[in-house]
Amino acid sequence: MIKRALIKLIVFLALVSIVIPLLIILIWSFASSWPWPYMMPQNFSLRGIEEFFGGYSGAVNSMFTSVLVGIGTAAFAVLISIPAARAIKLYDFHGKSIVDFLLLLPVIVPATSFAMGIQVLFIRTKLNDTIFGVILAHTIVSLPYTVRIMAEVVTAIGNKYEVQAYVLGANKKDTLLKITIPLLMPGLVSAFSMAFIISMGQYFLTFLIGGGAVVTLPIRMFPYIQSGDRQIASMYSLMFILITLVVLLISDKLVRRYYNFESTYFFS
Amino acid sequence: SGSNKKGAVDRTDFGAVLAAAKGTTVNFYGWGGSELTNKWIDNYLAKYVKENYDIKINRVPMDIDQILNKMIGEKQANVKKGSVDLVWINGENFNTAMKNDLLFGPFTDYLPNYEKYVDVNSDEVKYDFGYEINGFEAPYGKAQFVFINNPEATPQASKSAEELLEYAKNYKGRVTYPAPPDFTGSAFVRNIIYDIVGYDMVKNLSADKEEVYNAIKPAIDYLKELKPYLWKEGKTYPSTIAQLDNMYADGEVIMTMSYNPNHVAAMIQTGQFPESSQSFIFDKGTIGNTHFLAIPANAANIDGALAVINAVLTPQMQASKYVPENWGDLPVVDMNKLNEEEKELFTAVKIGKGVLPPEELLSKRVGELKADVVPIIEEIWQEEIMK
Amino acid sequence: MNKKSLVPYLMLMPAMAMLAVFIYGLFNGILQSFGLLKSAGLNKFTLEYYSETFRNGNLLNSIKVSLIISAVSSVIAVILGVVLSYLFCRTGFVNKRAYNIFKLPIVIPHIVVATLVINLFSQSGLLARLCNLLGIIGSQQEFIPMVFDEKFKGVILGYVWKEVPFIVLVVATIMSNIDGNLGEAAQNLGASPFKAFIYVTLPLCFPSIAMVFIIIFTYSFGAYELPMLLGPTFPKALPVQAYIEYTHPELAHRPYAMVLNTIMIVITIAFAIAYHFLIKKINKKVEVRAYD
Amino acid sequence: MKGLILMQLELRDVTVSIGGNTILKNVSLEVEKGEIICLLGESGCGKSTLLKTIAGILRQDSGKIFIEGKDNDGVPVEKRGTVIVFQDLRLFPHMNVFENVEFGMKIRGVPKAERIRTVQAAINSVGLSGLEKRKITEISGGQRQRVALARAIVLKPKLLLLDEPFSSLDESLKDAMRELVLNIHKQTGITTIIVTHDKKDALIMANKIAVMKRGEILQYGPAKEVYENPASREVADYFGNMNYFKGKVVSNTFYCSHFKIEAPVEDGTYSVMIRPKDLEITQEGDFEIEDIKYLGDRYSIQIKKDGDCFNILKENCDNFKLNQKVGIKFDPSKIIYFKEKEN
Amino acid sequence: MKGLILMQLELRDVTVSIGGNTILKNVSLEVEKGEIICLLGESGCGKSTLLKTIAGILRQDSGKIFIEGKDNDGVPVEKRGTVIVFQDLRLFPHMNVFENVEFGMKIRGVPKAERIRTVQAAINSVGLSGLEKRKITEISGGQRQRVALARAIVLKPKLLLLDEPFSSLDESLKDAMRELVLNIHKQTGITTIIVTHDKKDALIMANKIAVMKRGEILQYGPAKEVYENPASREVADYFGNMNYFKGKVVSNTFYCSHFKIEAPVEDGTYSVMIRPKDLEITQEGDFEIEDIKYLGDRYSIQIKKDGDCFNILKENCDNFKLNQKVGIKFDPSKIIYFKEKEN
Ligand SMILES: Nc1ncnc2c1ncn2[C@@H]1O[C@H](COP(=O)(O)OP(=O)(O)OP(=O)(O)O)[C@@H](O)[C@H]1O
Ligand SMILES: Nc1ncnc2c1ncn2[C@@H]1O[C@H](COP(=O)(O)OP(=O)(O)OP(=O)(O)O)[C@@H](O)[C@H]1O
Ligand SMILES: [Mg+2]
Ligand SMILES: [Mg+2]
Repeated sequence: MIKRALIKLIVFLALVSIVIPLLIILIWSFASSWPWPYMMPQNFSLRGIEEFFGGYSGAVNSMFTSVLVGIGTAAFAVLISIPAARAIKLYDFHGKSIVDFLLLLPVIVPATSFAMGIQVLFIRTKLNDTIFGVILAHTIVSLPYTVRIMAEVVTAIGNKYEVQAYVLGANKKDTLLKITIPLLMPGLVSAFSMAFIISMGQYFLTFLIGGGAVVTLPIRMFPYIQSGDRQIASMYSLMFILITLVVLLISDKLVRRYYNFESTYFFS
Repeated sequence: SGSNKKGAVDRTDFGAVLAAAKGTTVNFYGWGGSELTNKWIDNYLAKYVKENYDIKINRVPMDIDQILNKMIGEKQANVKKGSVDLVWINGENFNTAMKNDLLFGPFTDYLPNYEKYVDVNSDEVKYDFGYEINGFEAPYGKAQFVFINNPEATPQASKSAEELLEYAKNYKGRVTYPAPPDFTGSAFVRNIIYDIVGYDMVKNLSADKEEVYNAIKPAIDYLKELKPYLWKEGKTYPSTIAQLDNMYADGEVIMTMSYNPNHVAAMIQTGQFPESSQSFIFDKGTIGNTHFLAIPANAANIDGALAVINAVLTPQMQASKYVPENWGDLPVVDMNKLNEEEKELFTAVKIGKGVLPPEELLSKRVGELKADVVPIIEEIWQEEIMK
Repeated sequence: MNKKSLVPYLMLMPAMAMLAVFIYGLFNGILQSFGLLKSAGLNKFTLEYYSETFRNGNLLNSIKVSLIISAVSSVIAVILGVVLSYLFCRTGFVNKRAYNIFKLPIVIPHIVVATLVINLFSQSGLLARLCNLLGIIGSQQEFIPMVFDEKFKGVILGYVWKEVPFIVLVVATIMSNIDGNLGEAAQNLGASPFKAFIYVTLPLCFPSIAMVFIIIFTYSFGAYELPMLLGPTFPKALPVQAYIEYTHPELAHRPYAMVLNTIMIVITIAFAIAYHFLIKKINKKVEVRAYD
Repeated sequence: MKGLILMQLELRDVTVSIGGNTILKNVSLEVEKGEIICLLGESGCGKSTLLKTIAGILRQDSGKIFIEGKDNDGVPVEKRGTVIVFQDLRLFPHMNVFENVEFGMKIRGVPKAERIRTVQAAINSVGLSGLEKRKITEISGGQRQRVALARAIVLKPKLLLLDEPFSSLDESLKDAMRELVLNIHKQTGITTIIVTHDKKDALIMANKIAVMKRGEILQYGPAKEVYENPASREVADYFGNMNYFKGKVVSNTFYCSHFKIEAPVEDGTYSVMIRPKDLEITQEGDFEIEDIKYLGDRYSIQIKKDGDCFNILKENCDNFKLNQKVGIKFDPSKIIYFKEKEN
Repeated sequence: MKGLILMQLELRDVTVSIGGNTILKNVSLEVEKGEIICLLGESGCGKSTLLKTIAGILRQDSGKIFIEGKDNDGVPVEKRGTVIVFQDLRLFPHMNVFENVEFGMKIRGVPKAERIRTVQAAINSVGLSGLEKRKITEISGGQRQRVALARAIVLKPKLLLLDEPFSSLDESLKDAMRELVLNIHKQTGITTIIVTHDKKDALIMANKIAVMKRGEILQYGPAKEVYENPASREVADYFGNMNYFKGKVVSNTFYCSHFKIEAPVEDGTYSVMIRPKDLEITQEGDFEIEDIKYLGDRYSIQIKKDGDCFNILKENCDNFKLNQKVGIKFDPSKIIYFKEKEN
């Protein structure tokens, strides 16, 4: 009994240690001064709201840019990952283990190292300063995650349902649309969510590749965090978290309307 | 961005420039860490150029070293139409940009307002951290280093480095400064050097480490003496001025500093600093500088950029920039060149809470060092003080 | 399954194209570290930049600091993550709604994490205030410095906060499958729940745990945000140093940044290769899927 | 009697529910030391649940479980001395054959020398010597089954619980495994409960059979008794397709549309059950042969009259042909009366 | 003959290898229209591989496959007109019962009205009406089996291939499913190949049986013939434990240690096979009863002499007891001679 209580306590503490910092962000978003040694802010203001929604700062535009880039990245990464994951899990070929290893690289090697080397190539190919270029770069760093998630789902369902569809007379296209995609859906949503989260959070890569033409939320937020304007930085963080969650929830709900499945990686 | 055909515009005719600039967007890159500054650009400058020239400003918040980096990257890749049209710059960074042929110019002669409102012969307009400008930059605003504390909490306002040392001893562990190369921290160190060894002893130093070291040795000794009384016994320093500001706001330290004399007003207004915060400067004066606007050599919309700079130099813009609630940046226009009506714009501005009057500031204003000496001082600080 | 079929290669094409860009970036950076940077007027192969970087005593210090940060934070995060995963599975917490709260940190970018850490753990942070309120400390100075300190406590805390949920997300799912099934079998053979965990569940989760470990380890080794925003003035973590060198306005200075980058690339890839071989060995033992 | 024999296992009114559904309802069961018990019942009736409850993996809502006379309430899984061999085996994929079998002893801290001896003996006894070092993925289904069995028996449990141990095996492998379990039982005398849905398993191996349906034990008794004297139609049906004749008994005579016969039961409505092998056909009558199926060593014949179908098992049927008219005949002592509710 | 009857399916020397291993070796097989063929053989002998090759899921290395006389080389899976029902069913988890059954017709673009009619009829015929809207996870194993069957038959394939369709079912459900398949076959006449390892399935349902071992067909012929006249011990053994007496035939007399008997075969070393049900025991003799097992409707008796064990199946064994001395008796016409290699 004591043990159970102890376990409960630990779980509770874990939750608290997640929630408290987030709560502080929420409070700071509306606090104008919160000096030592007070446990609560002494003054509140709507400066954060004004900055974000006042219309002049471009924050709302940035939010849309971020979401656009995030969704683009996620869609792109997922599309690339499906065949890649299937190739790795359902086929036997020479160099499989090398491919497996290479696909892990973008998460292993610091994104900054890669970004610094890639910048000139992107400028030369005119991909720099374009949304597409940013999406491309984000896709590269998301791939290890999306491929791995898709690989897990592919392993779980194998290709037996597809063979079944062929047996029942379905051609490649029908099988892909009516069997493969629906069955991969939970994994697709998970991979999509993961890529979206990764894209949303990119600062350095966006900044190098997007220059100033693609001003995402982190690009707008970073100077405030650096300059230590806690209220505005917190408001940006808050909105960042909210918009990320909203997009994830909407995409999940949308997909669930058409395909029913039990659970995904990010939502349970 | 720009739709103008390069070379087709006769820039000596500002009307042609404006015509070419009409309907375009100017990508204005610069530091974006201050809500006030950003707001002024977004709400005043952008509005002004939209209404008067039909130009849109796209403000891109980015640190200057990153902007230069981007420009260098573009140059590396031989990009003809770059993404930066207008850049907020000064000092060492200007020097770097010039050395790498990154800037367009000379262009100040194209601007009607430059000749009309600016004292083109003053050192502060001809030189930027000791470098000749030669028309590659137009002044944007002026800044001056100030200290900030709260006289209600700690009455003493140090009038010199010596007094500052006493002050630190009295409030052990509650005074510090940002570690160079933070811009403000670096300026603090230079101020100490000026105060200890005198501006004249250092203003003509060349970029030779040995020479610099010998010249500033007494100041280094002073900083070493100060160190044990600082926050965390000087084992570590805030890495940015922002961090120091927040520590001051939270009461963790009792003194902060700024390269913007109006900073304190803004912080009081947003409620971050205590109401009774007050700026102060040394009797021997503090460093002042001018910040500038420049146009990259590969800018896609040079005409638009010229138009925006011209707008910045109008008394209306300079005055609205001077209003503490808007930004509080010191104007670069020459009061003597203004008519009464225009002068009235400035005199009507009420200086903010805790800000020193402009007369006091301007009377105790010392010039900047040569830009290439600054990194050497920072290096010496790293080696002597930090380790 | 024909080994010679072209089909898998075609399916991998898009991903490989992406990887090619990635690898191009790496090589480009590495070339620059050897002084091959045409636009800066450098086109002679030289080891100059390396020798100079190594001569400057700071490098080894930076590498050490970075390794310590990533090793300590990753080990703590993995231990905490695995323990929490276990507890979450045991209590059925993974299936509760509140579990979703635990996934939130995954969404939060590192730069925001930095502000969280300052808000909570700096000497004027909430924790210090709480200690003050409770009379544990009398002034801010008495609070153990956790942010901007030479031990990188704040940086480590930040990483742990962000990484533990990631580990839990990956491990708990796998663990609850194994624990419910084989764990039951082990208990039934006389193992206490703890022993069942140690002998059965843990070894079977090991590949996934190793996987997340290598991801977070290399990530925290190479990321500059947290050490830059929360680290001390000196010593500087390797990626921070690289970042500073990179943003040096002189183009001719670029190779120095690339030397540091190359060092980071070499170290992380070395870890990845070690991991790859280790995991291959383990995978041979644990073919959970093939068996199911 | 009850109090005198020490029961190895006793369940008293055990009720178990999972997720709000009551899966087992007031199950009582007594097992003597050394017995083999078979649990029969259709899929989903709660057989596995019962085993898991005995092993302590699930907890009963009410009722008591005694093992060797000791109340096992609150005793955790690992301390009960019961071992389940799960239907899906649950061999540890990260251990080889030897390590799997060794696992339980290692956990118990048995000294290495003794461990190796016992494990090797067990592996030999299930006929797997030579495969000790094989990974689980490298052995066949039947071999895995035997590893699971060996893993359990080395622990000399007080109770061995086997959950459908032969369900996924070939007929011949099944025979061999049955022999193996019986042999091991002969050697060790471990009290064993086997879940199965094959009546052959039950009849060959069990001392007693318990037939379950919807979470309840319908009948529990010696194997032959349960098979030959099923307490209800439900129990009888579990052992295969039976023939039922519905009719009435009036003063010791059973009347139905096909025959009448002396009946040693009280008056009422009855179904009379005759097993296919106990029903014989004669050359004359008004039943028609609907179908003859060759089963290899027997024939299954289906006859029909007035819409009623009956099955007959015969060793040979040289004298009968499809659509032939036949009569029926049976030994009255082989029939079973089930009383029906009057309508 | 061969040329005259149109074969529904003809395999000629089909060889298949997977991952370098030859799984099927020169398999030839002819199936007439409307026949039911059962493929028997131990686990891993290549039964599933054969079905997959016929369906085009695997490609043969050499040999030809003709369906309705047409060479199917290069014809993709979906155009062969063959449908497999896999052992693991592979019902689409994201579709309900109706949608699963409908899938193939929808793909073929059958008009909606006709589709609904056909699908509903199929669902009714497998006894699932009312469950159309259920998700696959919401129906029982036996019901799933029937959905899979319905899904296949609505397509009226030229060849229906069933891979161990009843292996995981209860005995009673198995009987019901067998009936169902036979009924459907009666209605549709679809040529059907069934993989199974239950001889009962084969004998009840098949027109012809093919017994496979290690990728080869050992014997192919009418069900009863294969069962009663196995071509080799291997085939015979597949149908259960047989009794073998090893001995010699010298001038039409078979001598072995237990008996001698007139033999209609040439001289040589032989194993004589007698089925357990054909071996009878008598009250006198020098065999000893080792074991008696009650199988419900029969008894299995094991007798022993000089270390040789034999099995006997008897309807009842009231007159025999354990350890009793007995003799044996059999009908010489029921025995089968297998020639052994001389040593
Ligand atoms: N975790 C669970 N949650 C809810 N219901 C369950 C759970 N596990 C089992 N059940 C239900 O309990 C009943 C009994 O399950 P159990 O596994 O004991 O059946 P069984 O007799 O072993 O059947 P089978 O022969 O198919 O193995 C079933 O109706 C099943 O649906
Ligand atoms: N993908 C594969 N790679 C290598 N070998 C395989 C593969 N699939 C099957 N085999 C081998 O081919 C042989 C025949 O397999 P198949 O599935 O046809 O057997 P089966 O007769 O259907 O057996 P079962 O009754 O167990 O289903 C087996 O020995 C098996 O190990
Ligand atoms: Mg069960
Ligand atoms: Mg098979």
